Amino acid sequence: MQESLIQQGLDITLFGMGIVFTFLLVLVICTTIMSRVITRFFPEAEPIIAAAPVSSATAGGAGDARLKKIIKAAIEQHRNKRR
Amino acid sequence: MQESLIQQGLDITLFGMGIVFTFLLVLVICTTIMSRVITRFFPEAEPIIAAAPVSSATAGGAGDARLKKIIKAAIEQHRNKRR
Amino acid sequence: MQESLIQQGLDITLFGMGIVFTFLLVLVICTTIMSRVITRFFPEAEPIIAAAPVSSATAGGAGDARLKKIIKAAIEQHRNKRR
Amino acid sequence: MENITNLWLSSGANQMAFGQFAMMLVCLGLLFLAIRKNFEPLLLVPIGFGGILANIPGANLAVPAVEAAIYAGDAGVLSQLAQALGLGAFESVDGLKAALENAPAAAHERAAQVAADAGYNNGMLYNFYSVAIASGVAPLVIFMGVGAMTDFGPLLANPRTLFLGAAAQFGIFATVLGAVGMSAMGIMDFSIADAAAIGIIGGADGPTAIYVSSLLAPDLLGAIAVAAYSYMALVPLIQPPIMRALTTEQERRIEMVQLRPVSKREKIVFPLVLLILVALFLPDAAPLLGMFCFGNLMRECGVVSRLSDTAQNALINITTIFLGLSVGSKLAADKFLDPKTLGILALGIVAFAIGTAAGVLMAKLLNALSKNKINPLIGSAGVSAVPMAARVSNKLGLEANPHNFLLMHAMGPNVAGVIGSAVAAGVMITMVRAMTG
Amino acid sequence: MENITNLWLSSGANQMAFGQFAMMLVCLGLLFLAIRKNFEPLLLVPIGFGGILANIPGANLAVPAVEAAIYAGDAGVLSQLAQALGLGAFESVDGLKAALENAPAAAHERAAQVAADAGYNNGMLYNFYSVAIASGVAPLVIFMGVGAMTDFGPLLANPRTLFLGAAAQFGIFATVLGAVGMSAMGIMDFSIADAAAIGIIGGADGPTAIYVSSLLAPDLLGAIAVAAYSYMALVPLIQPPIMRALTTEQERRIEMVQLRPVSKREKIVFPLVLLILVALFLPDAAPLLGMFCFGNLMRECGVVSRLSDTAQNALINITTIFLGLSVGSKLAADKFLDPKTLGILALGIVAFAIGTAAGVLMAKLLNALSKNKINPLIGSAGVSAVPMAARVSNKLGLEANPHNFLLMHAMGPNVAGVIGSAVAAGVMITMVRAMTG
Amino acid sequence: MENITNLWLSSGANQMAFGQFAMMLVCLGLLFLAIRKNFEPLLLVPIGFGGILANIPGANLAVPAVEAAIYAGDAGVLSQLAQALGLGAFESVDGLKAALENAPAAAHERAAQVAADAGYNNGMLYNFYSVAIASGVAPLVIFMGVGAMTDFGPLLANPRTLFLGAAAQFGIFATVLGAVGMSAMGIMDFSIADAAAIGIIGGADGPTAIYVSSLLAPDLLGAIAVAAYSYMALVPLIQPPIMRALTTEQERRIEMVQLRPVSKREKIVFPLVLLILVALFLPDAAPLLGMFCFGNLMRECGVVSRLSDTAQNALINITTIFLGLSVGSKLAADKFLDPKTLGILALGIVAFAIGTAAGVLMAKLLNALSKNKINPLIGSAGVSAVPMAARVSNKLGLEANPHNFLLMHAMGPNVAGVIGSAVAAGVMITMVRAMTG
Ligand code: NA
Ligand code: NA
Ligand code: NA
Repeated sequence: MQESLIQQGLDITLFGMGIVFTFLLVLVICTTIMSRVITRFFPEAEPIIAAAPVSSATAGGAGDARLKKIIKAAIEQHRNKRR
Repeated sequence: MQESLIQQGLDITLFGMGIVFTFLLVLVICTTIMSRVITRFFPEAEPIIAAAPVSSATAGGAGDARLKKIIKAAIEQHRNKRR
Repeated sequence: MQESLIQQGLDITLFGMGIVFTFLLVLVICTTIMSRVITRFFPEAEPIIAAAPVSSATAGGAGDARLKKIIKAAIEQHRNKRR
Repeated sequence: MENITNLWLSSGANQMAFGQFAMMLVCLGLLFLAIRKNFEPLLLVPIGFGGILANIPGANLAVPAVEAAIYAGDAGVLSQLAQALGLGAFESVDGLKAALENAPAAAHERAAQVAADAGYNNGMLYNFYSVAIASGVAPLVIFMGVGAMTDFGPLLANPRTLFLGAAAQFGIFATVLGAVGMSAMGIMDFSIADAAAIGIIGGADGPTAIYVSSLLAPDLLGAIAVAAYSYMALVPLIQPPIMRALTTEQERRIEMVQLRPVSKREKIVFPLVLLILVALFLPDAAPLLGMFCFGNLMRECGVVSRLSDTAQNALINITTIFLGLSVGSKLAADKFLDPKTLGILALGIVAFAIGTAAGVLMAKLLNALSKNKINPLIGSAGVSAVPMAARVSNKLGLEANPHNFLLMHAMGPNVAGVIGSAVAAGVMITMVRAMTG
Repeated sequence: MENITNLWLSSGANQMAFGQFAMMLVCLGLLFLAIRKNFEPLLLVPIGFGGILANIPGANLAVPAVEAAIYAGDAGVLSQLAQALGLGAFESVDGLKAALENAPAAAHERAAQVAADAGYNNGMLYNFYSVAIASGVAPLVIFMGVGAMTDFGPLLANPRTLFLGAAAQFGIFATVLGAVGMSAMGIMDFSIADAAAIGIIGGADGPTAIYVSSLLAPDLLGAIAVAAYSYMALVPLIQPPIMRALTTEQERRIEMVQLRPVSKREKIVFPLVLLILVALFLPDAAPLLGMFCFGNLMRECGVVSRLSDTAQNALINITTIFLGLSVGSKLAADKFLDPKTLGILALGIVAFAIGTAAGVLMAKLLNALSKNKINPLIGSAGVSAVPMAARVSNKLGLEANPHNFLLMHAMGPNVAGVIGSAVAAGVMITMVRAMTG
Repeated sequence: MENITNLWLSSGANQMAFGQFAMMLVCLGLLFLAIRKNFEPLLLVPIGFGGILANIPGANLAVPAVEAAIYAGDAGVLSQLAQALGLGAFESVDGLKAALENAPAAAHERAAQVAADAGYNNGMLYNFYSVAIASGVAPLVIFMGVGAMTDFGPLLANPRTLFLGAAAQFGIFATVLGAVGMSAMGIMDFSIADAAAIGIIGGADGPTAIYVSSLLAPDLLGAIAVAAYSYMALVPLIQPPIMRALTTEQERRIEMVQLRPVSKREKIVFPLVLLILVALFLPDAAPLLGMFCFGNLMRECGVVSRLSDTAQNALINITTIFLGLSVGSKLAADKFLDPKTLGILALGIVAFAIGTAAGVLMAKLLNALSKNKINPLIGSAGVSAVPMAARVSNKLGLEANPHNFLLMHAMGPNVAGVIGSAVAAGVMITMVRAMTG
């Protein structure tokens, strides 16, 4: 029984690693083919850059920044007129 | 049996359409009465116009607009004082 | 039986109120000890004031206020320079 | 022709019994109070609507498949059901329903299989009730959400206010006495389990009331929940006269010292302290107070804010919708239109009044024993009814003294009342089970 | 060595039957339509994906434990199952499956116990289907969410448009006739329950179609749901030729008077009026229309906006995910690849066409009877398919007259169509049960 | 008097066994690590809290009604239970519990009916466990949410990194060998199913570990989940020494070329390609990888963003709360305080270490075979533990070369590791079932 338990463990290890590698190898191949086919035959109009989505927090900051810019511009414009 | 299946289909169709129409007719009548009763006896203080709810996006735009107005007013006021 | 029902009601009332009071008394004692231990032995770096969380509505108002302050400051500054 | 007859026989107008019609009016009244008068609308809108659905004649939305089969009245099915439930033969619908109520689990299942084979399904609201309330999960999840919304800061700043929350629970037990008294006098026919479930209305805490009555007196759940939520909405009317009667103008003017700041660590450790005390002394209160403490720990620990947010929003809202509809399923006429309901409504308001009075008097007692005076108006907040009762204390305080802001001080007894009634619930569940065994 | 053999035997490639392969292609096609062509993606993405999962050979994701045990084919288990299902001995897999289908509830449970003891579990999608659809809850919850998203304002401003919603339901009943006709001619083999479930495709309303077919014809549910959602997406292609053929240029140019403002109170009371009429006359439509009215009341009453928000967002989204996957479980090859599916697809498009025509013709009839002219283009919106059909009406109106904005006018018949098909669903459920009961 | 005795007998303090007290301390320790040290708090806060609840003496929150009835020890009920479970008469509590564990499904149900008739209910946490974990749904829904949060862009830009994710799974299988070795040496008593479930800790992926152990070794689930999440939190401590030991300064300085942009279409098609390969070759991995791919397709397809948002927020948060509490229910003293737990904890850390080493060595092997050099530090990210392991790679890279930003490069093997361990899970489930079935 103990013998057999170790045998079972070895079986799982060998076949398991084998299948994990084989499966991921097949996945690498299929993914590569898929990418090439899409890039060559179904390209998108404009290439999309994997940009990080702008979080709302950043957007809030942007709002502040825009606000400051508007005020700055208003004051600048005003000064220019005064000159 | 086939005869009876068609008979069943006809039954469903006739009674079904009949009940759909009758039910919606009753609904039209009740709705109309309900609207009249509410409009006459329980009018709301100010008439509510079925406006589309202002989405937060619009609200953001409104904020911007208000901001611009405030700045404009500030600059206007300032100019007036300068004169 | 009716006798016994009233007896049961009295039992629940007496033991119930007793346990509620006892339990909350123990809780008062444990809480007080806990607070003292934490305040003395594990104080936080900066004392935290139990401020009500600023709701987003308030935050919006704060934003407006800040905006007005910025504009005011800009105008003030501008006036000062003019003098 | 037969089809029209069938449809007419199955249509509601034909089957509408007077009781169901009356209950529809009651439920419309609840909706009116909820929508127009703002009576705890988050619960009373779903409850009222569920109540209307439960009373639609012929729709059988609030009954299990077996009862639907009984009402349908097919002779073959009825005799199979009678056999499944261990009766010799079918004699009467009422006999069958009584047998169903008393049947052991195995017979119940046989009957359910007969109904399933005959093509009957459980009603929609019955399913909601089974999943949300009979399993106990919905009140517990709501309690978790309430925990995640509760700030124990004011309580920790002034732990003495826990005694106010304890005293106000006297409303619960006085009501238990009232209920058994009514039974003893022969006015009503409440068992000890019924009395305990009715008493919990005095806890002024919806989920606790629903949890206790689902365990001890499911048949009364509808009336108990309606009474609990309605009286919670009526707190601004019920409490002030009692508070004024029991306090002097002088007492109402007492200004309280500002609360000390409470550190984040105290707030994190408190739910754990409470949980451990519950584990040591009150295992039967563990589901309620455990979930409450869990919600509060999620709130305060600061590292699981996305879980805390969900517990306070999506999860509690979803649960509230189904809890409300499920409670509504217990407003079916045959359960609700019972003299017991009147007794429950009468006892419930007494419970609120006594709880309020006990809280105020306890505050006066604490003042007599200590130099550090508290305004007795905050005693009434011990009934819970968060945050309504605390607002009432604040309002009366401002009337007596325009500089007297009692809101934060009243939040201490207010949340203490939640703990207090959960403790009382645990005690009563234990004791009633031991008594009825 | 044995292990490799085991794995290979259990691997999909070895077991992939042609039907499953074909269904995977069909499901990939559905995903393509949903993602690329924007065909009702909220439903067709989960349905298509669920369909692929359901057709993975050897994974048994869409079958109960008992069927998994049957497919596994262990001799001992098979003979136990045969005994549990009341067969003398195991003879064939098909015989066992037939016995399972017709077994009473008690035998079903015995068989499930045998499978559990032998270590088999229900498939993931089968569990989703049981909880979401077989119980009826998912379509009802979605209907509640749809109610919470529906504005009855345009309908209340012009209640006559309810007739357009009624007329368009003729598509449903014409399809029922078509289905029984096909059976009578021997082309298909639809029962009256099948015919009713197929007819409901003409209601152009996904949750209603799923609810009805889960009750009347669960085996056809996959095809019916796919047909309903696909044709709803195709409304902009199906409707315009019919609408142009049945109207003159003159009629299409009719400008309609602006809708009167509708007060908040009318909007609050309307779902209650509708509910009470349902309670009085159509108890079998109560689950669907009850939940719809409940959602709408939550929306309009203004005091439970947090519940209404959740019903329109988190809750409906969660339910849609599981509903979609569950419908996908009915796209398993052995159920879907059946001549009936072709019949359903053919009848479904006829249903849409007839419903559209009936709506337009009813609008012309109303014009003939009244001075207050309506543009017949809004009649087609009566099939529901909210809001796509209303947009089609608007688009054709603008083509004929660039100042002719029909969108709000078409929203009236559009939501009336939702009510109309729920009413039709209730009628058909009642009548079919009486016929087959 | 009797009442006080009852309450005291039922109170926790009286019944608190040493094991339960010890487990409460362990759970408080978990909470401390989660809250103070930020150890995977989203899971460890609910797990730790659930563990405390599960160990409340007398509350029976984590046991089914039958066990509660056994602990209550009423003589009549015990003898009925013994009969229901096929024992001649009641002899001992342990005998009854053993009979319960081995009873077939039908006897289980009879016992449950006896308990129900005697008034016992399932514990709250037991119900959560049944619904969330025993059914398999919670880990799958979380995996769907993880899929909806995963960006396969870096993996698609450099598919070779899949090999790193494959190599790191060696940690899983080495641990299986370690576990059977321990059993062979007589140190522990792990079955092959136990060994497989323990091995999956090396996958460094919480939902996968919970899913596999719920199927193969439910009794060990508590220890396995705690080990998996704790070691995931310890990744920044466990991995760096191994990574430094196996790489030269030179290797750690390797800068990698910027990743090519990946088109939206590739990202949409990838989950479908993965799904189809799973369908063809690994049906037993279909539930896990299917839900993962479904989540990812919802994310990338761009037409169901409301479903994707819900899957990433409300739905995954709700599921996490109940999954955590359910896992906590397996921290009951009688299950957790077992020498096996120590073995699991020891084997788990070895699994992480070996997986890390295997990933790094595979990266060096790839470098030996190809001109296009990769920095071997990203190999360690193949264990998954997303995104912690990728951050560790980045940090060590920056230490060696301040211009060396490895984060995006390490995300490739990191998500590959998720796929790899799901594949390993599928293989092990298939093989263990074949061996024990
Ligand atoms: Na209370
Ligand atoms: Na319709
Ligand atoms: Na992994």
